Amino acid sequence: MMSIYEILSILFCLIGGFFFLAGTLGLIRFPDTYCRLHALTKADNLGLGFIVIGLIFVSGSVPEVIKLSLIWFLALVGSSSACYFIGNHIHLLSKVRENRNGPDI
Amino acid sequence: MGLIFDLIIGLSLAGVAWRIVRVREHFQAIVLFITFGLLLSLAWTRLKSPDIAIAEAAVGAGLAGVLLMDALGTLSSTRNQPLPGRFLQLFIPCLFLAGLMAYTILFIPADFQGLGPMVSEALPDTHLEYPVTAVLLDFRGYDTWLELGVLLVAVLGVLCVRQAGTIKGSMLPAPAEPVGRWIIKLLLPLMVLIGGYLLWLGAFAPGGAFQAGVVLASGGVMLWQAGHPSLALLHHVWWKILMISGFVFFLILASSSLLYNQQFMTHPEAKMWILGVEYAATLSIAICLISLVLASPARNQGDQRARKTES
Amino acid sequence: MTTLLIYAFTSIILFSIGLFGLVSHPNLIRKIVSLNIMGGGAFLFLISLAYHGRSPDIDPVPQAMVLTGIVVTISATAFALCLTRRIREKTGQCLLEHCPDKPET
Amino acid sequence: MNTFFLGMALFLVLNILAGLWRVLKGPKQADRMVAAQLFGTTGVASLLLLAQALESPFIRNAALLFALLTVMAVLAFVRNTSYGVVEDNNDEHL
Repeated sequence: MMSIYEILSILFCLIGGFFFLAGTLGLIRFPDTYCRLHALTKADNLGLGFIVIGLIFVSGSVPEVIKLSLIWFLALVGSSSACYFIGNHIHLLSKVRENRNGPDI
Repeated sequence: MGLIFDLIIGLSLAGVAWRIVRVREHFQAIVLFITFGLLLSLAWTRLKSPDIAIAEAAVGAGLAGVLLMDALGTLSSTRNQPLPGRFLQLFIPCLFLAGLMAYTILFIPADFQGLGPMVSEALPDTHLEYPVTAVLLDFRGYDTWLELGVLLVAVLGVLCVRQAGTIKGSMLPAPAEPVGRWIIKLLLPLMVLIGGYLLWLGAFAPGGAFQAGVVLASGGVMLWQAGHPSLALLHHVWWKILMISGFVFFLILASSSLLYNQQFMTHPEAKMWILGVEYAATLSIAICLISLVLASPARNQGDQRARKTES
Repeated sequence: MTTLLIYAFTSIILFSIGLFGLVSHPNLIRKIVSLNIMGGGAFLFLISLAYHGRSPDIDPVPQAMVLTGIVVTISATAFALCLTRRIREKTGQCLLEHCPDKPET
Repeated sequence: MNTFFLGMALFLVLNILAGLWRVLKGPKQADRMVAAQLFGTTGVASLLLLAQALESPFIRNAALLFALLTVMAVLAFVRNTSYGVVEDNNDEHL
């Protein structure tokens, strides 16, 4: 017989898995880089968040809960800033290309 | 379920490695190599070695990616060359070697014990609770000592190649970016904290000087990446002292045992000394790795070009 | 036992693939990456043998060796990349001198 | 219960393998970098699930390091652009 915490944990993990699946589909199916960036950061961080919540239900001790939340927080910071950096990179690259093509034409 | 997991990890490791070797674009190979590190650390967890998973995570996610990306960035104008045509000539000997090695695995005796029992027998003498740390810093102290020596030799080699007296010459401020600065402010204290945590953990659990050193080095590299000037504030004499501190401290400890008419590299007050060595080793691993990553002589050109595009 | 065999065979395959890449690819950066794959294969081999023992605890000696090995590998990689930069500065390309696939410059 | 967590980890690994298609396909370098970042987060989740499934809490430290350090490769990738050094080799595919 499973306890209520275990059932909740399974439920949240499944939701998290669904968001990861959505992120992967977005990465594969979206048409251009900006869209893919979208799919990555949103679906992905929600997925990790739900899995962390699911694991918190079975983790047992307060330090572990703090560590799990810290991991989620770090992943949020990392993903969002990486998203900014990559977006900025694409933008800069297109500007460089315009400058290069401008005088030639 | 476990076996399916192992099979899929094994197959994907082999597939990714094959793709890394055969793909034409260098950039794709490097991204695949980062993924390879991730899959490898999943494999370490399945093999019950959290120590190595942690080290692999720190090296594979952080430093290796940075090193290869930087190298590719400064060398990127090389065209992607076509692959050579001598496929079979090279492939068949490699296949033969693989067959030979597989043959040896099948003949490991079934009652093979390994060195585990011996280590757990001798563990109480070191007053350490965690066998891997005990092996690293006590039983196989030579290895760790020489490994610090290898790091030093690598830094010396870089200095020779660059024909420079100090690493610090190449430390240019990177382009100042608001998000870059923000992420430094947020992540750097956490890196120092987590590095310290891993070091403290090493006495009784997976963690220790290597992982902590790599994490601290990642922090230093990140400072440099985000264009923070604070690395240059450390005087280069201190830089050198920190670099050799692990090696020298180990040597002093090892030869001090000669004074007591004991064997080389044995020590009476094991635990205190071992922890001291561990802390010094962490610092020098961190500083040496930072120096190795920062040593990029071609950076000047790129910087000038960037200034031109900005103005 | 079976886990051991799976990872041991994977490690052998990785080592061979790395060796193949090392000898077949003319570009030095790719040679360095291949060398790293070879190293990964060797580490996986050591650890899968450490997992082999009868006792429930895993053998700590190969673990310590692999930890040392990882740090040595990363420093060797950094040094090799530095040498590659130097070669590129001197010759204008990331190839070894005797490579038969050297393009005309 | 542990089998469930292991199964979830396996599912996430399969996600990574599916995402490898984007790395192979490109077309831009930035796309590959996005995929690498996604793998980082998926790997963190999968390590956390493995830590629960194998009952070895220290694996969480590996997940912590991945979460902390994955952004560094992106920073290194982007730095080269801001120096104006990187060129997209695959322009013709766009």
